Amino acid sequence: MIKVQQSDFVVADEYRYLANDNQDGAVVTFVGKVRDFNEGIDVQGLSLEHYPGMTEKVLNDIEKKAREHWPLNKVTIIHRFGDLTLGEQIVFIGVTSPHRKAAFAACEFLIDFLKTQAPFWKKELTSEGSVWLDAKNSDDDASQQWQEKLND
Amino acid sequence: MIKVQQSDFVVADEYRYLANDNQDGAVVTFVGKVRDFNEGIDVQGLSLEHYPGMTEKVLNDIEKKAREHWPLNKVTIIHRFGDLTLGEQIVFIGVTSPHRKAAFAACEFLIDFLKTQAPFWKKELTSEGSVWLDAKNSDDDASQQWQEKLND
Amino acid sequence: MIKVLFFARLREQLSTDSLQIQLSDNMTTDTIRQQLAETDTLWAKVMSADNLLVAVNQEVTDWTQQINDGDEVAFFPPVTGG
Amino acid sequence: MIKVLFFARLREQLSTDSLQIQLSDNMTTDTIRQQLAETDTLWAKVMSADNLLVAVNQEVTDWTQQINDGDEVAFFPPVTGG
Repeated sequence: MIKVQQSDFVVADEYRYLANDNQDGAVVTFVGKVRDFNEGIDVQGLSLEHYPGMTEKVLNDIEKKAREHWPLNKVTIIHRFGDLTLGEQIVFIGVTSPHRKAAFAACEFLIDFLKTQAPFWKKELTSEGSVWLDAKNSDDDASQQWQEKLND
Repeated sequence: MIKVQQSDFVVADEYRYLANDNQDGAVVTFVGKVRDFNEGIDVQGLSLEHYPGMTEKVLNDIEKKAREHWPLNKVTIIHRFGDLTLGEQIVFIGVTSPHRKAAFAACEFLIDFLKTQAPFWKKELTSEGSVWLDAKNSDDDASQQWQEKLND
Repeated sequence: MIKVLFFARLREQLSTDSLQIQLSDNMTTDTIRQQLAETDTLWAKVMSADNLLVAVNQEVTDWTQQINDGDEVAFFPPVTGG
Repeated sequence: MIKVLFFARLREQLSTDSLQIQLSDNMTTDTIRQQLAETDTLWAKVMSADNLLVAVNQEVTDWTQQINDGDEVAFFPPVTGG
């Protein structure tokens, strides 16, 4: 299930949906939140822009790719856009599988690929004004490592 | 926070506690559940025995070890004992960190080590009677791989 | 007609979120980039950014892709979601 | 006195969850194992299992550990929680 929305999500509801099947031994979830600092600068909030249409397409592609590599049952990806304040939830990734290794790997794969491929852009509201974030090399490295690992 | 208990846990409550700090950018959780099959045999439920006192000690040690390797803020480990039916929650691991890589790695490390070091024993109630589970080589491998990775 | 979209830092720098251009012969993603760069010095600077990305019909592509009438072409900086 | 505990499959096979034994000179985890194995053929079989684990005072240890008076010694199979 893929949702791109302005409104907040409720982890309890998402978990209830994910944890509903007796075939699954493992439920792994990741939540990304607005953090109070980034590279040493105070953050007061975020403004998140995205490319409607393309975003959903890319997230669907990433989910499909994960399902090719691991035996997954349920997959939920939720990403918010618009203005978010400190501590707010930005993104939810939830994965279920009969096997815990698969659930962990797929959940991490999904967020790593989302970070480098889904058309979202963050603008941080800091004490020094609002600034568009630069892409991080560490994020590129993370998705590069998956490419190498999965092509082995 | 470490809890060893007979009663069920509520993921929503655990998440609320974990997600409360603005310094954290990442919340990763794992839930292990009673699955409807294991090695090809129908499972109707589980009976979980543990070694009171030693269990808490080992879980504390594992948490301490995780904190030595990754910058973690909150860590929650909950493991149930007693009789559990199909689909019930067995174990909860929740980890928060400023960094998502650390949160993922620590969460997986904690469940991998719990599986090979915490004194819990599962007896499966199957259509062919009740059977004590044998330890899995794959679990030993998983914790062995961490030892090698972290000693590098 | 080709619909051209701009996102994030680009959209702000150019004060433009979308525009329409005419299809020309043998048009590629690079042709459009160069054509837009000729607008003025601001556009020249923004459209020559090293890390500029381009998507055609909502799929990221390279600078050699052929453009067809009705295509949607989007320019944007590296993504930073999640 | 030494408190000896048995868990899971062992506890069931031996129909015993705990017992007390007297400390003897130079007693180790292995001494206790051998002493218990002498009880009868059932105990001999159970206490000679290849994968038998032992903990002293709630810490897993090997078969050479010295035992002191008041120690808690536990025998159990490989763990299978999580």
